Amino acid sequence: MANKAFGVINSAANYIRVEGLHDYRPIGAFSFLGRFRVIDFPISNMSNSGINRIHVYLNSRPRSIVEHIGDGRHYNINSKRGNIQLLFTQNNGHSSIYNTDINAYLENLEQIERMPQDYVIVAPSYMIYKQDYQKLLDEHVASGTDITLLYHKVDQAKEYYRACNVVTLNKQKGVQSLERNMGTAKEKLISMDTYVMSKEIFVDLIKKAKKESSAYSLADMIALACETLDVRGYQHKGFFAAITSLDDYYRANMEMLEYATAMDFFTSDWPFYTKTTDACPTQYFHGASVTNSMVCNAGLIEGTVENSIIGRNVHIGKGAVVRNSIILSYADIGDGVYIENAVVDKWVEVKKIKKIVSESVTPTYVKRNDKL
Amino acid sequence: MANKAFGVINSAANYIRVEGLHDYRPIGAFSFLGRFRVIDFPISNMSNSGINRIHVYLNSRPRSIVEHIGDGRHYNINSKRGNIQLLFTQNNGHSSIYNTDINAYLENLEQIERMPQDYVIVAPSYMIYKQDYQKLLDEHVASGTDITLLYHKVDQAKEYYRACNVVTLNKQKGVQSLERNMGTAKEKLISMDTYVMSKEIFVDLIKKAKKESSAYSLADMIALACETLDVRGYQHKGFFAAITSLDDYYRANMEMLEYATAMDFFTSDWPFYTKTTDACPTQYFHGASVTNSMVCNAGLIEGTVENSIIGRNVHIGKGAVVRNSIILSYADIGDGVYIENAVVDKWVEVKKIKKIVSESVTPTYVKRNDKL
Amino acid sequence: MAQTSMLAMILAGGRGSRLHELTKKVAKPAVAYGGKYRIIDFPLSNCANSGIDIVGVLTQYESVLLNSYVAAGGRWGLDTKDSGVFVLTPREKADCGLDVYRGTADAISQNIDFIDAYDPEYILVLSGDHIYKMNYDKMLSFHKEMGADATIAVRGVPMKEASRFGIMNTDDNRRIIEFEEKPEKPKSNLASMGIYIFTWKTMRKLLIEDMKNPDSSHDFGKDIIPVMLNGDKKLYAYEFSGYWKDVGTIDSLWEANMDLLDSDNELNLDDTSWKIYTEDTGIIPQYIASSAKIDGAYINQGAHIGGEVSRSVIFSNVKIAPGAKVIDSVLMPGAIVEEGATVTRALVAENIRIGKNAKVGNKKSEEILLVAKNVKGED
Amino acid sequence: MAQTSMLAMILAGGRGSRLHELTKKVAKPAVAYGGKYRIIDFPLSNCANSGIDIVGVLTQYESVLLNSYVAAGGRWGLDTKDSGVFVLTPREKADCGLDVYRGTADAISQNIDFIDAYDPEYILVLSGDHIYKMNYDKMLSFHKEMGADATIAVRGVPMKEASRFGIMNTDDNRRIIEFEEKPEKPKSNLASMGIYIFTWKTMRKLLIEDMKNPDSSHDFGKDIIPVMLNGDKKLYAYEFSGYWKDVGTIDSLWEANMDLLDSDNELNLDDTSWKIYTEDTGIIPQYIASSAKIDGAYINQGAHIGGEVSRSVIFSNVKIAPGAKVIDSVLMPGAIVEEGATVTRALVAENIRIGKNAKVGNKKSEEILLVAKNVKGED
Repeated sequence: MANKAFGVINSAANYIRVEGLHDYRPIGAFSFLGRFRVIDFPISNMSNSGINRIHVYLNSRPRSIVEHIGDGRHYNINSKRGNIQLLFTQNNGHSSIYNTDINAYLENLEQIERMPQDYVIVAPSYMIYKQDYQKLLDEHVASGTDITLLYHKVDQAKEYYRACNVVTLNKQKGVQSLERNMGTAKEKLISMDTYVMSKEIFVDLIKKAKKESSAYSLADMIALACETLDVRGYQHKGFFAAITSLDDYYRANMEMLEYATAMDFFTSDWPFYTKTTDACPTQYFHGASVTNSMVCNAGLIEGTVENSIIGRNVHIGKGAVVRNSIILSYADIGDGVYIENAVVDKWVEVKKIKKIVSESVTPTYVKRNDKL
Repeated sequence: MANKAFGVINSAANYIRVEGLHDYRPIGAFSFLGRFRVIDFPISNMSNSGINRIHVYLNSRPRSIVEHIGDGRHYNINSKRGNIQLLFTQNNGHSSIYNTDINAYLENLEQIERMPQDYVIVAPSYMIYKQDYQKLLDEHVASGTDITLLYHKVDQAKEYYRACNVVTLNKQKGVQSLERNMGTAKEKLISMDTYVMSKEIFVDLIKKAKKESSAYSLADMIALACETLDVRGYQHKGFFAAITSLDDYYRANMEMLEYATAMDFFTSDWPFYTKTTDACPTQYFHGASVTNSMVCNAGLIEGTVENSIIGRNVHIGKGAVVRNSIILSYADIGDGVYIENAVVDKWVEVKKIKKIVSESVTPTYVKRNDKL
Repeated sequence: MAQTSMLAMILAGGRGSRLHELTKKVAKPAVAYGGKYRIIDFPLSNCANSGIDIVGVLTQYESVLLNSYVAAGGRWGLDTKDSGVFVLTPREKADCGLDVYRGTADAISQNIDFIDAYDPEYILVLSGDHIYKMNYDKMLSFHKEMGADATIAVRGVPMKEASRFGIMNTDDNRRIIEFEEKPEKPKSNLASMGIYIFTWKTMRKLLIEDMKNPDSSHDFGKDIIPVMLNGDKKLYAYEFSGYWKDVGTIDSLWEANMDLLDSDNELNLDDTSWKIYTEDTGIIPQYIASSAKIDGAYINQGAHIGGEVSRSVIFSNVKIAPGAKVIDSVLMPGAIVEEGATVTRALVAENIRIGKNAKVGNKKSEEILLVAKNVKGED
Repeated sequence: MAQTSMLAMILAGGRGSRLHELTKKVAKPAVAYGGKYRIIDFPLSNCANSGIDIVGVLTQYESVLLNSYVAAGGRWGLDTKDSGVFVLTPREKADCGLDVYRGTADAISQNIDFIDAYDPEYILVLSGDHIYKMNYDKMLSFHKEMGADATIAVRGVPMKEASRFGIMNTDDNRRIIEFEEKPEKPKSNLASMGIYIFTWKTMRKLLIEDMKNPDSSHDFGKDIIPVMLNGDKKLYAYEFSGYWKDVGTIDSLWEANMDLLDSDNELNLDDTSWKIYTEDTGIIPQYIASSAKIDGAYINQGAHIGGEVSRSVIFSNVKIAPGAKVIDSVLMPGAIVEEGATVTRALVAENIRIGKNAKVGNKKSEEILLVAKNVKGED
């Protein structure tokens, strides 16, 4: 391993907003499959790639992520040799135009400049995918390019990925443009907001951004840099989800109910680490019926569950039916309740309302702590 | 141990401001004796008292404290059975009038209400003292009082403790008033901003404060409560420092150069825990002269050090003289430099300016990262 | 500073030969239980939850897995500044050679140097192979209150079964006046649970004397307790009434698993105020396929259910293929049941594969079948 | 996922009898060094810094302190999800009794089951009692590049001293063609450092064969390496040139400590890119009193200096009273030198007290004095 990089994990841009869930935590802290948090994926990718110095940028409501990451031992990062450093910004009004990644980097420039590694891998905390960053870095160095950008080819760019950027490439995989997805076509190359570059270029872009505009993001700077630097695309294949809307969130979870997709993504040679909770196994009572679902531990299942994701410590009462839904931890779905096409947040208790159904494509969202 | 409490460690009030040092970190993160951070003392007091569920409230610039506390294993808190929970506030403009402890509690009321313990011990992150909170709690319960408040009798209330509150007590140790120290007399009873009460009263005061004034602190609410509740004082004895000004900070460090004071405070039956850094021992070269000082590890001492505190990884050059000063980690004091009565912050390099002396009682402060 | 001044020593040296092949490669305390746990998680979690910081685990038999399992004390939060789980095996010493632990008391005696290093006031001696939840801190309070030299935890057993146990006869103040091992005519129904608190100063002396005694078998029950009773030591019985199970046989291990299927089972593993901690991996949740049918089960994360499951306990990484049936059984981690196979009244060991269409176990058999070797399939 | 597929085994079983009383209650690798460290911190920190996640520490002799010291793998950051330090002592097995490790190779052979559990491609075998900083990852790259079966770390020694060492004779490509133990007429000056990387698949076979060989002493140097050379295995020498010291005697241990007083000492313990991790307590900084006089010293936190110190290494909790003198000496943790006492050219063991006005050691003595018992004072 001749080429060494440190990692930077970034928050979602200020214009990205996921209805409901986002009111209570940043996207990185969203539950995935009831067990993981979205930020587990970029951190695990880095850990598995041998990157053991990682900066995680936090803006609004950092508590859940701070607790979840702790000292990073569960991500298999040697706490003496490496570390996961949590970096905060003062400027933490989520939707403020000044709440950009660049401003976060500027506030912590001393930390960045002190890193001994020559390269940096920047990855977002709001996307889920699997990628060997060491391979990406080796490729980056071998090609002699200035910036390598990870992209994914999608065919649903009209309905999904609406808050993402799209790239256009020339024949040599050179990036010609990087701009917001306007949903103009189904097929697009979605930027995965993941970049490899030298620390020098990274620091340079940050400092230049300050002069250009106080509201510029790193993506904006890279878009500009396409004119002067050698910026190339690197295609990612396999499962990819950008959690930039409730629809995208729902779809990402539901896609994993396809067993082949799940088995392809979760393999023993590339573990995804998470903070565990010592929850006991789940109890299925006589009369329960569960099909095509993922169920987390410490559940008490008395009713029917179909095509759903059930989080930790969830109770599904007698005669209750949960269909095509995501039920997050500690929710209590009372006897006889019918839920379809919904995302039910943590600590929700549904007892009195007997039916929660969304008729549209977008699922209904039930607020954290609500008693219905 | 029949009575169980959870701990709350709070940030300094918005009107407390320590010149210089405070620009870079909250008081809880200030270095004490070059080795500890101020927040180590309240956390260790809690850990030693058997309190293993601790809420630490952070407002501005939380990075250093978050890194320092990590998952709390070094504070001897069982991470499965207990935990140190870091709680943030959105409202983090340091000197905003809304930046009160009460508003921090309100933002995290869900976490507070979910604690299973019946009692709470509230302690400040900006004071240094030793106290067995279990004893305080037992006394509190035995006396049947509503709120117990820790106080310390001082005889320098004119020069020091200026941002603290003072209490007046009746013969039964009942608190009659709690108000800002106006420096009107030498002898005062200083409130140590440390309270024991039931969780119920705590939550009640928080909720009432919201109605009273958006800018009220817990101390304000307790001052009000003196009229309706049974609020009693409990006298603390031994070393006590309130780090509420650069003078207080300097004095607290210097007092520890009195060997008897240090030995009385640091005893093996009441360890103060801190995050350690695996720094190697300190090297004293031929020609060095060190007297009446505390020196941290990984130092390179070639010059003269008198009545001073020398932090980790500090270099004192040949012929340099450091007198009555506090030199924080990674500072480099060049050959022949003379420093007297100064607080030199981290990563400072003094090479070109040959003399730094403060003539007044208040020490000179040299800014972090400065090259002089 | 430790919350209690009590150090715990877990006796985990048993060969557990009545568990047959299950303990061939694994010490008994490392045997899997309850969909997720290993037996030793129970005493270790009890220690952690009781505020005990230092735990010695005494082992000598085939202990690689047990050793590396308990050495990671972080599983029970016992890896703070001043806490730890230490595996203590027989050691070669300056003045004597390497020798196995000759008895429960000898195991402690050989580690007096370890205990002394922590200078505890009390030591708690536990067995590594019982399933129960117990607050040892409460037992210690009782011990202190009584001013006891030794406190022995006991539980009431049906009088007619009492002759199968070590029985403690006490006076009205719970002071033990007599100890009878499997008495023909029991005078009380208070059976020893093999859980002791000793005042260390007293016990240290007794152990040193016992080591010198050539007639001793160096066992707490057989040698030390009788010596204490014959002397004027104060021994007290501490009564425990919660769920408790010795899982020394295949049948009792299976039963203890089945107990978890009761909706109001006494062990109450989902009580968050007294969690049992264990190795918890970042595996995916349990995946229940469209073809699955579950009628009463206790299933851990990472299991994949394609077939039918009735009244069974399923560990992580178990795969039950579509068309397979699992009835009244316990499937340990990594067990695989292929298409068309049926498993009935069986305990399937770790990583065992039941081949296509194989039939294993019998609904009517009295004993539970232990499946510790792969079973070939039939086409 | 591990960064390397290499597992390390540290041989820490040595009685270290040449260190006399220092190793009476402590295994040699746990002996204190350098003001702050224990010897085994060096191989363990090297492992952590080289990205090795799993380390077995093989020990059989008086290991309570060593055992509980290394079991807390967090000291070296080796307590993450997939890393750990495991103490491996001789074990009783289903098919054989309890036996000591009979040689360096036997120690590994008896733990094949442990190694297999991690399925590594390579194993690194280290000695627990050398002071050095080495990147084993680079050695592994060399091993892979050469396609070696075994790589042995060597260092150049003065040719005239070569006959005191195990010497590797190599061809131009660094392939080892001959190994001579203490040759009368050495052909090269490349001495083995007792640090080996083996391709595990190959070594596993050789160890199993060696176990069956009744004539073998089960030692890597004496048995395994010769067998490999006689076969057609590829052995390579990897040259190391940094600071390296075997601290097997009182004199060499003292010398290794004194080396740290050089301003440009090669070991460079303050290099933050390759830290040596150790137990680091929250003790107060070193306290230098008004009466102190320090002329060349290496002092750890928690020491209290009231007297004079010249050219000495001072560990934590050492107290040197006003009026006491410490010259050319090493004071291990907790050593106390009372008023008026003088310590010269001595190595004072842990927690030893040198009484008032006592004179210990001699400026002119050739050998370093080991002080392992309290020295009475004189009034």
